[in-house]
Amino acid sequence: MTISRRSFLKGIAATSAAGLIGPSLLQQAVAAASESPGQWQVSGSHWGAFRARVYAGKVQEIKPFEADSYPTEMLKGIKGIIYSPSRIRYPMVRYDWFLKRHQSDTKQRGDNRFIRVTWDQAIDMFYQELERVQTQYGPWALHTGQTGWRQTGQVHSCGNHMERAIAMHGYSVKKVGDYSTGAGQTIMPYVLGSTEVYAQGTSWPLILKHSKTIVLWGSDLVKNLQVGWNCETHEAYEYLEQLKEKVAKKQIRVISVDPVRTKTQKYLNCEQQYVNPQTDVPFMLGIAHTLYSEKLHDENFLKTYALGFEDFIPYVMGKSKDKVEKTPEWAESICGIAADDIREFARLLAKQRTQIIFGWCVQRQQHGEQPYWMGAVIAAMLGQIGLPGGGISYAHHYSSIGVPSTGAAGPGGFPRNPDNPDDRIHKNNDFKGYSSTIPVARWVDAIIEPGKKINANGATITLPDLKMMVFSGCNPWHHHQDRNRMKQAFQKLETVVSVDFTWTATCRFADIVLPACTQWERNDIDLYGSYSSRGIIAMHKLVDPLFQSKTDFDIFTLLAKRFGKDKAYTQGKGEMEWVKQLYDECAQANKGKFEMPDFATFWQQGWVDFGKGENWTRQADFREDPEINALGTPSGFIEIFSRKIDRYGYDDCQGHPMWFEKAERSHGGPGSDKHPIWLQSCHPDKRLHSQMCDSEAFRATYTVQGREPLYMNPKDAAQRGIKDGDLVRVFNQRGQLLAGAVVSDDYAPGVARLQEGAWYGPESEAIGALDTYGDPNTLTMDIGTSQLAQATSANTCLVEIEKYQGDAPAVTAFGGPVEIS
Amino acid sequence: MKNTVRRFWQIVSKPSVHLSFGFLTMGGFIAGIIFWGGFNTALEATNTEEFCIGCHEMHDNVYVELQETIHWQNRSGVRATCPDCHVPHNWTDKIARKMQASKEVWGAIFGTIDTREKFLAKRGELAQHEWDRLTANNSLECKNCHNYDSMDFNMMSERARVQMKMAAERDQSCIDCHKGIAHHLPENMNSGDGMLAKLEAMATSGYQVGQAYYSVRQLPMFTDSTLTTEAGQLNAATKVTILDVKGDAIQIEIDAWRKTKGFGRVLFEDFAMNINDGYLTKEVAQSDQYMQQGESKEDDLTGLPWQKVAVTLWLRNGSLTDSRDRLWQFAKTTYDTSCSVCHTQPAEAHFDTNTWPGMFNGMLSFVNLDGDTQALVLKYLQKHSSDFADGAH
Amino acid sequence: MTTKITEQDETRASLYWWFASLFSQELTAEQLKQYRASPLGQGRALLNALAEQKEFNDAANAVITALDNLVKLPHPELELAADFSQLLLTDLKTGAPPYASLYLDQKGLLFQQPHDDMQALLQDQGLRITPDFNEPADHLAIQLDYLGNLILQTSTQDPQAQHQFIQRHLLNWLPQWVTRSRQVRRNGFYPALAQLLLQFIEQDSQQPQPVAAHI
Amino acid sequence: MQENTPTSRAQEWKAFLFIAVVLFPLLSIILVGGYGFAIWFLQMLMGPPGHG
Repeated sequence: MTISRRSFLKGIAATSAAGLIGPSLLQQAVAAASESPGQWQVSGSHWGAFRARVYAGKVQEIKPFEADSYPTEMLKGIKGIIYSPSRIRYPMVRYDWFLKRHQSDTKQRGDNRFIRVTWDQAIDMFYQELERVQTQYGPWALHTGQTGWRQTGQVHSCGNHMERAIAMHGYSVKKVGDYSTGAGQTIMPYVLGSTEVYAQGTSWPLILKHSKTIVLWGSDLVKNLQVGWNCETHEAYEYLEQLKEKVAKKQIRVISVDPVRTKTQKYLNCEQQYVNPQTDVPFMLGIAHTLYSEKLHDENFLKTYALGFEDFIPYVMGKSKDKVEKTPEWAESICGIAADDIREFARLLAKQRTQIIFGWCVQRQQHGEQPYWMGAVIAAMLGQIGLPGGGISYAHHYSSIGVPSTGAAGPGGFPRNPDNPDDRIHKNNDFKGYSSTIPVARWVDAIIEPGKKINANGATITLPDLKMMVFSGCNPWHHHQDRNRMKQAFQKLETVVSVDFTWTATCRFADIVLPACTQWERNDIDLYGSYSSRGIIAMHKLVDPLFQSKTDFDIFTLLAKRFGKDKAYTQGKGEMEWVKQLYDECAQANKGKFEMPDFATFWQQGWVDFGKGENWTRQADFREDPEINALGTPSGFIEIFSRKIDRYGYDDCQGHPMWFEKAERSHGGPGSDKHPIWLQSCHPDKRLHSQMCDSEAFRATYTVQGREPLYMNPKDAAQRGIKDGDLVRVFNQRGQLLAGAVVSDDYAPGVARLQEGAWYGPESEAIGALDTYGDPNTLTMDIGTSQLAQATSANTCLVEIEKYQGDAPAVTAFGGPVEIS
Repeated sequence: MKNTVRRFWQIVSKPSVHLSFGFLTMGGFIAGIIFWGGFNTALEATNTEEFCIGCHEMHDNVYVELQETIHWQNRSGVRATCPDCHVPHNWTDKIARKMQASKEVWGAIFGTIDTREKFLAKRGELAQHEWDRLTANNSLECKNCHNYDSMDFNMMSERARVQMKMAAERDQSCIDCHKGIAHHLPENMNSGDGMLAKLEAMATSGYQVGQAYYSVRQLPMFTDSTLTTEAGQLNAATKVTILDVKGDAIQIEIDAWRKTKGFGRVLFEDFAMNINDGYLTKEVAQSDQYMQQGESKEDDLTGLPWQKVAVTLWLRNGSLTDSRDRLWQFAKTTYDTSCSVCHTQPAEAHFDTNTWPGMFNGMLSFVNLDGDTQALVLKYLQKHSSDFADGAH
Repeated sequence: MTTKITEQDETRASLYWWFASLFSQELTAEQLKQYRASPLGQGRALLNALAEQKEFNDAANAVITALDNLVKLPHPELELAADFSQLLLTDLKTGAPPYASLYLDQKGLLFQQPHDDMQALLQDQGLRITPDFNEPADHLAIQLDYLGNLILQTSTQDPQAQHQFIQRHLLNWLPQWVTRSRQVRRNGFYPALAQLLLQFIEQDSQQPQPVAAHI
Repeated sequence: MQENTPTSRAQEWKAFLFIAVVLFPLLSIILVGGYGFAIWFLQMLMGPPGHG
């Protein structure tokens, strides 16, 4: 067919109207060579490696990678990410901001009025705003530190790109900590001398061989091991399968301490020890009381490897200030476990080799430091720390931790920092008395109360007066707490920039929105197997960037070019040169240990396998020689009592682990008269945080009437006239949302679950608006865990639930199926 | 023979009878000129590349390697020949170097390095001689052509500019950083740009007794100069004072503190600061022979007793530097690049000295650092922590 | 082979292209002037002409009303651009993206079967989408642009081909899209235009003698 | 003894040539070489030449 553009409407008017018709959208094509039915190319993701069949410029099929024996079904959602109707297709600028720039009406944020602009315009505006903020205010007004789970790939790691480009322009406020493990990573260095939450754990084969009892303390291995920080291998499932057999044969006793029957418990078919939500510490104090009174604790171990037991035990025995003896009977009244059961449990722990495995949920609550610290105290009293299959771990559910590691070096990354830290366009490094680094979850506080001084980890933080924020691959409108408070805060920001591939709520509440492409529209390289360091995987570009999207590398090169630093930014190297360089450096680091083929061979073959790793026992070196292999604590020993924390003088985190009442607690605790149900917002089973929530067809496999499922107990449901599958309104004094009820015995009375990462879809931009999809952080509390960590307290949250009456508003969170009311 | 010599002496010890005064003076003068011309010509002949590569040892090894480098071929067509770099231009030093060449003649005759294997085995030692020489004369031969004052820093890449400016300020010796620029590095250093090689490259040589130096990496310590009985390990970037140099061994003193709980084997830089200086074997730690014990006090923050000690032990000669700043610079770069792969790395002064070990340990899982570099980076972080920074936070 | 192209067909093709242009790119301030009543712009003249047809009277007048409301605002072209973005460039939550796949495919994803079908059609005809307009082949504007060309190509010879295309590729999803676009908040011009397009296509495909003959 | 034997012209010539062509050049070389060696040995004790 030939393309024509004839003159217009000769029949109706004498005037020529050619100006009304734009240029043709079609053109003659060179006859394309007939393609083969497509090739199976290797790529990776947080959900695991896969092969994709690409044909006619489109990803047609996805199948798990042949070396992954336990692939997650979430791979089915990959295509839904690439071809999501929620993709950001063009650079966009919020309408009122386009008109008035930083003086725009910020109450309109979230009203979805945007103007399409060209890349040049968008980058110009981005750059001009950075200039303005640096000159008009200074580095204290710009916050760039917030980061999230980037798409995988070491070259295109989005946070690195954003931070490097902006650092080459000037300084900005940074963060410390993260939303997942804020309390844990702050307290554990005082106690066991490492963050623990991101440390390798004892290898599964050793646990399987030596442990007689395994306690899963709020840890849902089967659910959480599906995803990894790097490309996942799912090797841990092989060991979980063996564990299941051993449980069946009664060779290992596994007890899940949890108010909920977890996926892991059901998979292993193991026991559950129910505990009232947020009352793990009283339970553990009851255990400590039993161990001490029945002389089941290991005095030798405590004397050789720990400090401060003698300062702690009076608290347990009622000899300290509060004069309350922490007997099992005392614990029973709070944690809901019969005193005799507590004693029985304590004796069981002391009887044989016991491995205690903590999840992260118990530290994502108010005073989240305490259960972690108390867990370490129990482990020290049992005296098995450093023995294979004994002691305590805080991360066996994360990124293949516990899978024997090969010890091979993985590929590095695109540099996050400028090569020359002093060479910036704006050299002003004066934060005007504000802190240049803030605890990660306290930025909303900073916006609302700039200049306020808060305590954090022994220091005093002066919250900076933030005016501009830049997000890249980061969705705080999912991971931060208390949406309505966030709305209030965002009205005070002058400019918000968000770089993403999909219309997250963060993008909707931003002023400049830049479309990045997905990780499958670019070439990259990644470590395969996260902590197990199983191999290196080539991430082949499957299709070209869709619409006007660009790689993070290209976006920030464009920005750097605005201030003449693009060459310095890229070091004069392109995408593939970076991929190759990371590979070559990795090969060099592994030389003599692991032979790696040359880059071309690797790229063609798609991966390099380092084989199975070696077994390893956590803290075994410390146990063997506590002097030379001292822990990283101030004393080098396990600190049951921390003089250092004691000196800080905080009332909510003192010298040793203690029980503190929560701001809100179910089962008779504060606030339970008004909102009786505890809402847990744990990591989702079928997403990675908020990633993949936009994958339409896959989401439909778990939603209820198109909403996020709310899991609740049958009795609670019956009381409220709620049936399985009903639409429910979940609410408290902070907000309200719609969700679809799933009624199940797995949830104890007074316990409900909404998985975090559900996309926020408010009815309108107004404060208090009903969330139409079911984002639990519409309801959660935005307070720090304590003055020590100032971390997230998402799991301290009470709600009430009612059957939703009347016409339900359409889900507004995504470009979901059209719902016509 | 005896007679001939005596006769000769009789003749030369008396005034000349037949030869005129003018003739003798003139004759001696001319002979002198001819001799001196000849001498210099011969000297110059040994100072050419043809002469150097006359031996197959040089021709087949180092000469071939040179040809891969910028000192052989480049844009501007200026090249360096063997003597440009390896023979001092100063006359005295040149003559001394020529005499040293007697060793090379010996080697040529007896085939010390007449095969590639022998050469490679010996390369480390040979290279060390040149590095020592260049370290001592501050890379004079390099600087005959490359002058800090004539460098246009603006034409350098950003990375080079930073390093070069710093080097220029201190008139740093070129060889400190540019080992292996014209020939291959010795095999053990050729874990390429391996971290260990980079650390070793920072070591200076020619240690002065009574001076303080810093270890570039973790080093084994011994009880005496025979270096046979191990006494423990010195940590990276640890300050030591040299007491004696005996050939391959140097005697050092470490001023440190230790906790007296347990055997007191671990040495720390300062009281109540867990900045590791190294550790001792149980025997050494328990013996008075190697250490002088000083004051004792209790650390209030942990309740542990500490004791000041001065430990005297032996090290193998090498791997010390006089500039800890150079180590810190390397550690900082490593920290900024390696530790930012996963997330923004906390500022050095974000934590205090005793918090850093715990934080650092938790970050190591995805970082490709060997033990030496880990130890160095940790020490760097501790020494730049909030305890040492002004107005941290 | 040259086909004699009737004046009607040329008009029809041009009208489809006109719609394609309006749904592929925002109007510039200059272009928007063409739609003002005074001085009478070409676009306005066209809309007036369409409004005189009884089949399009309501729809065309709705477009005209929307325009009249719009020009009263301080930044009409920006308001229009924001309308355009909201309706066509964001997602199904806020707007009504003009892709057949979203309305026809069960999975609710982009680049599904309707895209593949259009792509195959273009390929058969030796065509491709211009690189400046990096959109999937089932984008409304691409379908309309193609239809305009199809009309000129087949003209009177094979009206069946045009009819088929309209039925198989456009009318199977346009009604849904138009309904969806009407639900979008704070938007007047484009939903009205979508309605006008739908009515035009419906008329065009019903009548053996194409409607444009009357214009 | 030949102590007082007068020297012949030929003998003086021979002696002169020996000194000028053989002996003194040789001595010079030994001297310079010795100096070189001396410096070298000194360097072995005091370290390689520094920079002024």
